[in-house]
Amino acid sequence: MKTFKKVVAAAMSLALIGSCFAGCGAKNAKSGAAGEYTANNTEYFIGSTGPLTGDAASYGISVNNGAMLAVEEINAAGGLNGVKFKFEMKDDKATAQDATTGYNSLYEAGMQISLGSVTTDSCDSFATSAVEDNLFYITPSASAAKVIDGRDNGFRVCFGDPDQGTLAADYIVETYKNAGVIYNTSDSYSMGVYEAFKAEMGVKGATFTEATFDAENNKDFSTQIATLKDCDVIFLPMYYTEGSLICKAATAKGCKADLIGTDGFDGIADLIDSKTVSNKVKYITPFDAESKNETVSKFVESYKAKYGKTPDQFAADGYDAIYAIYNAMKAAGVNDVTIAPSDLCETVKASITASDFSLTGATGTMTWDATGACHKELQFKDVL
Amino acid sequence: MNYFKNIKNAFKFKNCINYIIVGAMLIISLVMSSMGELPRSSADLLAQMGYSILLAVSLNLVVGFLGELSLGHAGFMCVGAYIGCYFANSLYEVIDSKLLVLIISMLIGGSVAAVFGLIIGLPALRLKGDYLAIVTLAFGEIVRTIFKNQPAFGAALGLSTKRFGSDLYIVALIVVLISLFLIQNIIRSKHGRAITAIRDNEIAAKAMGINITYYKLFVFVFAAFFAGVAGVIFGSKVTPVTYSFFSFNYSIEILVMVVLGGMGNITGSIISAVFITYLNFQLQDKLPGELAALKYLVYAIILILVVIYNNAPKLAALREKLSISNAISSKKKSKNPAAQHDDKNRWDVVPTKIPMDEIVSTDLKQEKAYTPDKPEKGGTE
Amino acid sequence: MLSTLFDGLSLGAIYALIALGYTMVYGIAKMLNFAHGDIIMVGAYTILTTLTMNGHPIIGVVAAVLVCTVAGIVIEKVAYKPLRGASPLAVLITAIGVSYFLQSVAQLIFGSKSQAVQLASFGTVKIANAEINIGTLITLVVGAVIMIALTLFVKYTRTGRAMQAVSEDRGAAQLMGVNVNKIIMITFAIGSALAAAAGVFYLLQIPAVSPTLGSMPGIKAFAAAVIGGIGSIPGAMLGGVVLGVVEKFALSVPALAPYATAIEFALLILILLVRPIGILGKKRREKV
Amino acid sequence: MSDYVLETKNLGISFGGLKAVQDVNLKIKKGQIYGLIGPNGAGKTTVFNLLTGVYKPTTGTFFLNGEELTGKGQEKINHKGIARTFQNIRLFNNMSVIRNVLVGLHNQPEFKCNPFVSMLKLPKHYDTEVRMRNKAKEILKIFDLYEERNNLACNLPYGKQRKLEIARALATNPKLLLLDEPAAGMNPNETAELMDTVRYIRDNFDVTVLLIEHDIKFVSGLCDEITVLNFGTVLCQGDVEKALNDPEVVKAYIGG
Repeated sequence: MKTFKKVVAAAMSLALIGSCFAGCGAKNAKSGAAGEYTANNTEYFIGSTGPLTGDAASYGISVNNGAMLAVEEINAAGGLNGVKFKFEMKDDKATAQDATTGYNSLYEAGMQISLGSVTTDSCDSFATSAVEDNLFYITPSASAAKVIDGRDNGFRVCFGDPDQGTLAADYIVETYKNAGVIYNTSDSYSMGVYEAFKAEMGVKGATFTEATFDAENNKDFSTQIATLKDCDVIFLPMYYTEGSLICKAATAKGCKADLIGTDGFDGIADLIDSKTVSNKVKYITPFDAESKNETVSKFVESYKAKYGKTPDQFAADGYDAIYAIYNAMKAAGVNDVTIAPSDLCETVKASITASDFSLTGATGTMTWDATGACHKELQFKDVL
Repeated sequence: MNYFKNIKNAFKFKNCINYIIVGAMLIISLVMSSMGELPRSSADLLAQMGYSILLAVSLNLVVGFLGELSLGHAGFMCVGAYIGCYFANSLYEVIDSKLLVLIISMLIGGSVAAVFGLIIGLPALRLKGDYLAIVTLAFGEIVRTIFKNQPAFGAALGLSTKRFGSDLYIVALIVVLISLFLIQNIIRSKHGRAITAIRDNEIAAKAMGINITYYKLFVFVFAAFFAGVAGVIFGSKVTPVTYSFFSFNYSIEILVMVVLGGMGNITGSIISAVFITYLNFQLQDKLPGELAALKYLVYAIILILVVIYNNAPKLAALREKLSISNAISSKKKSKNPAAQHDDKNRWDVVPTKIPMDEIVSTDLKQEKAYTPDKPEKGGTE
Repeated sequence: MLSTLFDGLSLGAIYALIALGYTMVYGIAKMLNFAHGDIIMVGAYTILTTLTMNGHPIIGVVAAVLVCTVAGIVIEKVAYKPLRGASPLAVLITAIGVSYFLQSVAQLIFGSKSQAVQLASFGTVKIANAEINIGTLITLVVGAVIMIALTLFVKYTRTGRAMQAVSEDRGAAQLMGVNVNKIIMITFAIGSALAAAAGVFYLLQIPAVSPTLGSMPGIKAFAAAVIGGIGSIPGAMLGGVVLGVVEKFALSVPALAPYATAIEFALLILILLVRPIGILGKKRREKV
Repeated sequence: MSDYVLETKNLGISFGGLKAVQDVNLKIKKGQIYGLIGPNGAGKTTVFNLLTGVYKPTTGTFFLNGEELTGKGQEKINHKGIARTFQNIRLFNNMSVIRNVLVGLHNQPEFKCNPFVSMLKLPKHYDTEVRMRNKAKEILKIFDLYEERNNLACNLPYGKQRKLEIARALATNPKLLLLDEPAAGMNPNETAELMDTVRYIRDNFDVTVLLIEHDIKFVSGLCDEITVLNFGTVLCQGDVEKALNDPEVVKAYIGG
């Protein structure tokens, strides 16, 4: 009877293993070896991974919405020489592990070009695979330096962490006397901006006070505010969830400092208002939903119509990334729907870095250089 | 000559079912790969299954066989992944062979994790049950916190590692086979008996002269080693290695594998590790948005129902009625030990006091009859 | 310094309130209710729901206490009662299951995103050079009152004494006519109500709620209960305050701040190794 | 070499001021079956716990074959040659009968086998396992448990569980065997059988037996000498008949 049980167990497990292969095998039974996956494409396939669930889900969802909107607009206008685009984002929960899995699934499904991933760790992982396959990626929002460093096929739409840190340091040194910074030691984005901020403050010969937190374990910011209570400005390189708590803690502690956030800060307006926070709050962003600019207002209008809410910067980044790809492909005159990822990569790379290529999108006018970094204007936007 | 007889014994079907399962996975995938029909995602999934099996089986050693709950298994994996891959990064500069680097780094990662196992095993000598569980949980968190603040390991950015490539699954599954060989041999030896004796009744085991200290440390170190190896495999597949992956949630996911497969049942652990990894893969896109929480809801329900079903004193009769083995072997009932419940002479449950203090006197006694792997019968038994 | 101390005390009061629930359930039902922290989250979401329905914060607090009490009783009945008499390992695993259950249900209903909850806002007072938030002071005072009330309840009421009896020796208590099931149910009810109270104070300090809100404070509060000596009400208070103050002081030193959580857990391990029964725990002898 | 297998000198322990056992002086000769009796709560099991290292004595010392074992750990004391059974049976319930005995054999020098040898399944591993099993079967046959060897221990009838516990203790090859109420819960037939078994193992295993028992018939039929404990102190010691008729002992038992 023991033996019988084991036979049952063996049969079960073999069935399970079998199903695993069946599941994956069926999809590309026709296609055979890698590289030929794109052969059946009838649309240009843009892939991406991002957090659609979990703590960071709002970023992934925004990028997805923005990108979908752009693809719909392009397709409605007839696509590229009559060929439409398809965009798909796989959920990666902002983890490296799931980004790889998502990449593989997309690649097997015929992805030709991509938006990389939404968050830094995932995008690093996505990019590692993309380099192996020489697949072009332009990430809307993964801002850490290492995401595109040393990777020819990597580009981005957002600002890099160092740019923001430097800019903030310059601005703070000019405007304020006594600066402070709070950053999140458990987050690569926060750390990246902080490092650049610190370096620039050093260059300027300015001093500042600092405090840290660990968003995983710590949501009470009274101690950090107490450390910085004499500052007249506190720089907050972080996402808005923690940012909103710090703003509230500052008010509760009677701290009068101005609070300056980074481009992860939009969305904070939902969480704070003048009743709960008496400090002045502003953040750095290339995107202003209230802008009178024609491109921006058109984007904001159609986004509102489609999703019923005001787009945030991530949505705008996603939107622009799709247009960057579209315009670059258009400029290069791509005209083969079954073009292999590697060939497409070389073509797009050449056209996007061309000196005459620029894109005026929802986040301003952008140009790219060979490192993959994006050049555009930043602005400070007031929340409160 | 006994040796050859016993070797023959070891090849009996029921003694090598676990090798058959893993071996079949390996062979099928190799055949498919040689025909060019193995998609990259499947190869990736297989490697993932490989380290999941390692984790589940090694945690089963601690939970199922030693009877102590460890909630920090992901912590050992974290140590292995960070340390092993850190060394691998430097080794790649010296050694050309990717395989050799992987093997060396697995040994390094495993060994360092084993050292941590020794450190966490020390409290295990004084603590039991819930207290030990909390200490292991604390350990997992401490390890993560330390790694995420070390610039040498990339701090919050994570440690960038070099991927082994799509052949990783072959190495992973072979490592699983080797590990299963080592683990099962220990379980089926006198040492395994001593370990299960500690689980069943620590006081009696002590009185029988079993060196509790030695065996508890042994199990923690042994299990930590394999978790560390699993970490290196993970790090050779995923880059960057970030602290956030090795959270408490992941420890729980491993625990779900063990509980679902049956505590003290290695075959069960293998099957449920494969099943849950596959489920995770399939559910990645099937549950959009907040629906992803459904997965954890299912895990939670599995944990609750399986444990209640297997342990509730009131369900003992039901368990016996529904037991697969009973239903199948009704003919052999006379040989079934469970049938002896009817024995008139059986002393009814002695009303025992509930232990006063869980620290010093809890027996982590299982209500349900265990089905540990039977040792091979030594020839003439 | 003083400001850090007050912050620590106020955080410690929250830990202590959660730890009280842990310690009562552990002392009486002999189980580690891992889902205790998630009861806080249930309470916090109840308050959020009341506030979004334009209810008065006080109604929210009352509703939170009621919902948590009921949740505690239901959890006990459904998940833990069938396992009475089973191994602690099985009960602990079930409790982890319940914890996950609550978190994922909350996520399905409310989403994983953190949401702002503004219960009330207070000004600050100046005490010897330090700006102290009035909310902090309220937390400290009310926390202390609840703890004293609980101590009196356990010492001087009939139910409280029955609890002590069940904690000492469940079998003997049953023989003496104590309805053990009822006492354990009451314990869960009280423990959960305390968790709701802790949830209210948590929201006063950290005005945001998410499905995983309770897990880390829950684990830390258990650590507090263990440090103080599990089963002991003054121990839970002491442990909570010690842990809160340690956390805040660690955070105020830049070099230690990133390791604050690790330091707390290391303290737990250290105390368990040096004195496994906790600071105020009573020693008990092994039965053979 | 001392004359006595076990010798205790003023052995005592107090729990927080309460003297649970004090001034126990036992002298047990090789090959004796020695009884330890007394009313409930007299401290008999506590003496066993002292002798097996569960408690550390607060006063006094004890020697096994002249070697002092006071304060040693449980495992160590077992290695030195004292094995015991428990008043409330403590078998490895989820292990088969034979495996219970195999655990008892675990530490015998002739069955030494390094974990790494077992891990790699070297010939020595098989050799050890086979020899251990043969030895275990021998022991099981003596206790008439051979037929049940593959049943789970918890499924044995009560009498057999008692026997199995003795078998398991014997497997550790003790010089002194401590039996804590071995006949409790047995019917007269089983008790008689158990008396034969105890004598058999004394004669064939070169072991001295110290036992706690309430059944006076069992004690007087089996023991060579006894010690009567009351309230943790020795009431009377020596020849069985004489001790049982001692007025103090009668008073302690009947109450007064």
